[in-house]
Amino acid sequence: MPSGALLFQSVILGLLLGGLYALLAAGLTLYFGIMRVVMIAHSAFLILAAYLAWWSHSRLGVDPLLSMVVTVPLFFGCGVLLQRLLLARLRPVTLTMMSVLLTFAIAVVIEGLLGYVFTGTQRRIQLGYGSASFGLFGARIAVVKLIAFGLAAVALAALYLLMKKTTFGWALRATIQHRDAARLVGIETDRVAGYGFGIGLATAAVGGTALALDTTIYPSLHWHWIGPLMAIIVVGGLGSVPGAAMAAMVLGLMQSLLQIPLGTTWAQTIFYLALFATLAFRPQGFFGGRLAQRF
Amino acid sequence: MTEVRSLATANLTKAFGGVVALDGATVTFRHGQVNALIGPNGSGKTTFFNCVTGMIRPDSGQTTYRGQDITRRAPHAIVRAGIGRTFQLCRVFPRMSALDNVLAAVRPAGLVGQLRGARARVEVDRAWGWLTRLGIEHLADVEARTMSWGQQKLLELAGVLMSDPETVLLDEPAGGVNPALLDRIGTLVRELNAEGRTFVIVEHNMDLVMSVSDHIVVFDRGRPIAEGPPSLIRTDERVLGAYLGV
Amino acid sequence: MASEIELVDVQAGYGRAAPVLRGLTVSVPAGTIVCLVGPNGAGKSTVLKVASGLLKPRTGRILVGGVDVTGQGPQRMLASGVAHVLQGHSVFREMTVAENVLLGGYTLKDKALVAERTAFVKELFPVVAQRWGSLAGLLSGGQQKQVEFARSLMVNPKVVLLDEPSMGLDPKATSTVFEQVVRMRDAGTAVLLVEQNARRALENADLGCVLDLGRVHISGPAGQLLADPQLGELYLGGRPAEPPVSPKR
Amino acid sequence: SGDGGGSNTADDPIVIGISLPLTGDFSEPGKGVQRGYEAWAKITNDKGGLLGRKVELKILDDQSNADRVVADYEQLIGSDQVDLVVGPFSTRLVVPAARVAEEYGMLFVEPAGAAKEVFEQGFKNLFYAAPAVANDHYNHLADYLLALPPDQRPKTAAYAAMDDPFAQGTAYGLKEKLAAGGIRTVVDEVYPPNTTDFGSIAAKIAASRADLVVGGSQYQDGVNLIVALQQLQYQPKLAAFSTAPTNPEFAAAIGNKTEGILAPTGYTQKAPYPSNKEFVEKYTAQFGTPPEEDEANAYTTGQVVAAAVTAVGCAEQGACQQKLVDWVRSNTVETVVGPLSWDATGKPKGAHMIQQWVGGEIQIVLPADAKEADLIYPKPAW
Amino acid sequence: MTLARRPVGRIVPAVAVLVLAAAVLSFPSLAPNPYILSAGVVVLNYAVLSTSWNFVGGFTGYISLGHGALAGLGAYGTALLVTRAGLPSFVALAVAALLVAALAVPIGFAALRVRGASFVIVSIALVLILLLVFQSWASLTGGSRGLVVPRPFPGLLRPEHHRVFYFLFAGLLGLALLAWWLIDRSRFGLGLKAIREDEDKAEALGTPTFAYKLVVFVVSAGFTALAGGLYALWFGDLDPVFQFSILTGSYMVLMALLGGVRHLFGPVVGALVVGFALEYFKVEFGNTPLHLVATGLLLALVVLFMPDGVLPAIGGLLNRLSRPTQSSIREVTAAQLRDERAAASAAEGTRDRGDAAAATAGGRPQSTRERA
Ligand SMILES: Nc1ncnc2c1ncn2[C@@H]1O[C@H](COP(=O)(O)OP(=O)(O)OP(=O)(O)O)[C@@H](O)[C@H]1O
Ligand SMILES: Nc1ncnc2c1ncn2[C@@H]1O[C@H](COP(=O)(O)OP(=O)(O)OP(=O)(O)O)[C@@H](O)[C@H]1O
Ligand SMILES: CC(C)C[C@H](N)C(=O)O
Ligand SMILES: [Mg+2]
Ligand SMILES: [Mg+2]
Repeated sequence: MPSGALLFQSVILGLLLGGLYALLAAGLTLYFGIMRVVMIAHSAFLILAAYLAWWSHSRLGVDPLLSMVVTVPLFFGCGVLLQRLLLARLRPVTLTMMSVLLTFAIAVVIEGLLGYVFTGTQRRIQLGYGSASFGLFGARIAVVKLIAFGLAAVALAALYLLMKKTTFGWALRATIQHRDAARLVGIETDRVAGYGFGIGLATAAVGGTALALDTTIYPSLHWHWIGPLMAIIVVGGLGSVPGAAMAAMVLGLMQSLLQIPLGTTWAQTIFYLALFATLAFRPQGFFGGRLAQRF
Repeated sequence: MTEVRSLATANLTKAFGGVVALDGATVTFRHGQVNALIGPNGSGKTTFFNCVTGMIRPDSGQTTYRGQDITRRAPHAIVRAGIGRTFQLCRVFPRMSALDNVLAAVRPAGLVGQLRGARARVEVDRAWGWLTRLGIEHLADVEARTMSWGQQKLLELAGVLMSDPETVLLDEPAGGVNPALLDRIGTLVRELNAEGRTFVIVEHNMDLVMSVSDHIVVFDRGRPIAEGPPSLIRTDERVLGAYLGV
Repeated sequence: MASEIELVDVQAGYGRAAPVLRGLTVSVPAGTIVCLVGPNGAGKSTVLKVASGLLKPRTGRILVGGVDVTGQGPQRMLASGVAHVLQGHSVFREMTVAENVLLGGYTLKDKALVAERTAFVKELFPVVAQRWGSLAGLLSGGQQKQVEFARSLMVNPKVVLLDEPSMGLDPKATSTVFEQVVRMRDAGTAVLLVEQNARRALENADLGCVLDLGRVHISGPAGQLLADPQLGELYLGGRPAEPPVSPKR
Repeated sequence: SGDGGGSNTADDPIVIGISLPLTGDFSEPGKGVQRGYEAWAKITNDKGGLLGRKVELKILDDQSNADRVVADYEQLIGSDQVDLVVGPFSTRLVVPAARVAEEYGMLFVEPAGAAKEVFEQGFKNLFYAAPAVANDHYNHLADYLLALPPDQRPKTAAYAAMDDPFAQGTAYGLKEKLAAGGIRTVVDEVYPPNTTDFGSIAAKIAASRADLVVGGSQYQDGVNLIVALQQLQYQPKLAAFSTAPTNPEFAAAIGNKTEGILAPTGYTQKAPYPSNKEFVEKYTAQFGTPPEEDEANAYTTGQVVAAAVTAVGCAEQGACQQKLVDWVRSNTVETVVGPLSWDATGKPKGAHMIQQWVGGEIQIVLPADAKEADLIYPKPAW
Repeated sequence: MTLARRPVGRIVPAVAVLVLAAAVLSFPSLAPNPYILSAGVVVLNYAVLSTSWNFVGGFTGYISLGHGALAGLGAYGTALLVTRAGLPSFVALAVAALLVAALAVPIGFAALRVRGASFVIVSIALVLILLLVFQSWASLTGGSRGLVVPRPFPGLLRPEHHRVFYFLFAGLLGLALLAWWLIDRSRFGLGLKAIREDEDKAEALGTPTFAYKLVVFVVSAGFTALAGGLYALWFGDLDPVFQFSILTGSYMVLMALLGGVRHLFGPVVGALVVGFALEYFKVEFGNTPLHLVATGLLLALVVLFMPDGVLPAIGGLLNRLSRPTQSSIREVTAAQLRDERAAASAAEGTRDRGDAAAATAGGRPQSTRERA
């Protein structure tokens, strides 16, 4: 029987981990629920951002958090270009299908280039405060994990407000749902779709930086993230940012707690069990689910 | 005239959240007749079709077809029982040719039937016949997605007729169809009816409804408010108030 | 009378296929309703798409208020005062009725005007007010059409292109739509109307134009076209249904 | 060799085919192995080659992929007609690669198939060119701990091992011996190779307050686990991790909090064996840094093959290979890791040394006859 | 118009089949060394896998990135039946394929409930979850230590071994192609394609869509498992990381898509191209991860510029060269059409009506003159 202290520590670790999952899933939710694009390359961009953070820290001596000043706009730009130059060329009828393959290709290209430039070596940012922590009722909270959590929270809130409260959010959703009609009400659909994608990638930049603070990175790491993230957005309800956040927190927590009795490997299956349970009982997702149609 | 009950519902109810789309609808359509189902926008006509064909589950109530309860059957099973339908927002198979669209409506039976060639001579000829009768045979090799709205509408109709249903539910067959062609569709309905097919037509085009139907059911707020032959409906107070709006 | 919008000798088509419009000229003066009729697949919707910039013509010119705007996209066209209501269903299905209607005023900067227009369309189409907060994709077919028309009423364009606005509408709503079309005309808007409800449309229109094979077949005052028996049989319908082939059992 | 096998003249180089994980999961050690092989080829050629012929390496990348490694050796042997082959890195790749070599009847000396599974396949041509297999890496440490007076002896131990035959082999080799000696196992975790978040595993270990923590690690997982343990301020009496602490970048990677960490090693640059001095010198001259264990293992592999070729006097496909195999099986070879000989399964018969981080430097502490410093137990706080 | 194209439409595939079969069967004797032969085995394995994938992907349009898992199950199933149950190799292969097909029923039941993007996610999840299970359940599967599959023909030298398996794979490919072809031309196949186009509409036309999807999924799983199992017998070493990898499934998709999912030989062509390309990139960019970049670029190019695959792209090109652009517009005005129709019915008397009525009643019209 695990001790109370271990349980409490695991809860804390789970919540911190969940926060990171939430941020990473949020971008996916954006492309996926709102733009109908299955963005396999999201986690590859995540790793790319993490590499840039690592690189600026170890080669330029810049604090990884500062690297976001460059990576966030850079990724936004990449996203716009990606959408305008590549995804926009796909036929709307087969968008979902083909976007899987196209973004898969992008993921592989990124992985290959990362491997080429940075080699396959596992990397880890060596921060002065890397192993620093403080106590909370007997549990320890690592400073880096808390920073990552904070980044996630801020980015998520910003994303939510942007989608729900601004005309841009409306224009984006309108663009995806009926492109011609959106053009006819005066929306610059090309630009809007590009920006939408850019914002998604910008969340990857933030997420990647947060990720780099406390884990090892290597070029093929993105495969490791795809599964849990995909599961999270389905459980949360495709297209729902708050849903994804909730699902991420809950699953992160469960993973952390299940690790005590089951060990690392089996604990990961919780994501897939939750995925199948969702599909079986509530295909529209457990937390979001405003969508009218199944995809 | 025969008085055989064809399609009948009892107390069919369906609510979407707060919106009650069907409110205890009890309707009977007679076999061998052309029936019309009319009513204002949002009165539940399409929902009625959806419930009857199994596309959505009613909250309560019953559907019977020729005495059999079909309420909880899967849509394809209901088609097999003899009820075919078209959609209001017309639906065709976009990347299939018009001919294949029509051929896809053939319902094979048994394992051997399933594995038989899809382009058997008999069926191709039949499909061709339907395309011709609806005036779109020149589009036989054209992918459906490149057709105009009205052409798709006609193609959908051809598909349903190909599946050879005993009872045909048409949801706004006239929407977007050229009036000259509409006359031909009216004629077609009467011809098919003469062969013994039952029709239930949802339509806002009163000329078509009045000229083609034997029996009209008027819906308002999810339940019938009047029914009878065209002559009666044309003058019914409630219908005038709720629907025709004069 | 100067034309508000003019398509001159337009050729247009989709992809690599043969042209759909083959040298077509249409013009709509301000304060006039021009009604386009023709068989299915004649190219009526294509004319409107070319006029609103959704489809670029292969050759020919488009003039709005006398200015050549050939090749401009829909956003620019809207800015020049051309609005287009699509055929079929083009509501934003996963957005609320409110969001749909308000997006109709996407280009408006004036908050007060938006509010005023919103109130107007809510009154015109009760369903818009009743279902303000529900997802548009969940409305019935006719209700969606109404929302769509309401959306197009949020702006006050110089040219309106309407592609079968009455399709799927019940008689009441159809009347409302035709009333609005006439009101627009009376307010000086140029209306290019495509209708399969051809007789009713021609009754309300000033000019009529029969399209066949991607060309203008006949054009003239609406009343004159209505009176032509040959046109009636070929394009406008209205013959009584043929008697049933065999007697009914 | 341009003209395909068979008609070798004395001037033709001896081509040695190798597939290595230059990309993918094992790319880092894979490159170390590559450097080791290259150093061996250069040093050999500088001395006039083998049998008077130059040595030429043909290296393919297997992307750390088992399918690829098989295709590579297939290509090297079947299509490129190399004269000799030597092994790739890591047990996972060694096993399928060895099967190809076996079925083509080639001698297969390998630098990195340390797990016991390698020797359970019934291979007759395989030889592991290092002192000991994974399960025996900690033998000296186990002896030391069990020899401590009962009151000083650790009571509890926590194990965490990567799900990898080699990594688990090291940790479980020690676990078996300690458990038999009465040291209770309080945590026994296995994590998949791609694990990057060690928070929960560390939490479990920290909560158990085990006296002794043993990590069956390759490299980065060891670093991550140590940092996670440090974040939780867990202070064991003894901490041992396989391979990671011997890596030159290890100290920086964990923020220099290395005090007292133990690791087994099969190689040390200071080893007194005659060929080692030459190796360290020339290697350092060639690459700028002294060689590590992976490089040394590859070099050792080269030495074993060279000894066999020189003794038998041939190096080509065909009957020659069996003679080479027979020679290796029945002889002892002097290498940079000491004299090596093998049992019937190709298992080496030596043992590993134990190193410990003392005062910011890693030093050999066991066995007593090779030690550079004394083992510090309990270890200072990290 | 439909009729006129038929003879050509029949001769071309027939010739293609013959040429392909001849090329495939003569390859082993032409292969200069065992390595090339083994590469041939790999390509054939790819071809079987992607053809198997194409039962689901091509007909129903459900994109599964998880078919690698089914191949992995086939491989492990075969291996475990040989090592644990002591079955003869090829009996084990057949039993394993049947077991996987049976297992595909519940899997399909869960996965085929959702469409489009959700299905893609489920299929990815399938691979990942099986990877976890096969890694963790070491007592049965050997875990990450891997599993060694005993050779079915222990006495055989390696080149002979390759040759035997080459023909086994070729046979399996032939079987898969035959099955695909049968379904493609059948009514069942047309129903599946209808599902691909619009599932609800297909259901409304009376197609039991769920049963159709499930059946074809099971068939696909069976062939995939056969390919996986045969690979296990050929290759000999199983490691969960490689058996349950998203990349395997993705390559299947890439190959099928590259060749053209609507074509019988699309996946085979795709497998050839990908097989060569992978080999070429490996040689060209040998020791850098640039081969990944090249693979990615290849995939991206296909998706962007040949979304229907190589075969349709070539076909389209030939068509454009040989035929003028055709129009879907009726080339006669409404008035001409009326006159034509009137003339036709006058000439044929009452037969026109008779025809139509017969057609409606499901009877056989006497003439097909309309199609001249
Ligand atoms: N899936 C759904 N979710 C929520 N509400 C729905 C749904 N489907 C229909 N409704 C509502 O049910 C009511 C009836 O809709 P229905 O489509 O049956 O009307 P209809 O009679 O076919 O109208 P129309 O003539 O406009 O086609 C409408 O108010 C509609 O908004
Ligand atoms: N997206 C498209 N791609 C290719 N061809 C098209 C496309 N849309 C329409 N067409 C073709 O162009 C021709 C004219 O179509 P259009 O939609 O303009 O007809 P329409 O007159 O509006 O007909 P309807 O009354 O049926 O709406 C048709 O023959 C149609 O097949
Ligand atoms: C000692 C090491 C070179 C062994 C290697 N890490 C293996 O996997 O077997
Ligand atoms: Mg309706
Ligand atoms: Mg149109």
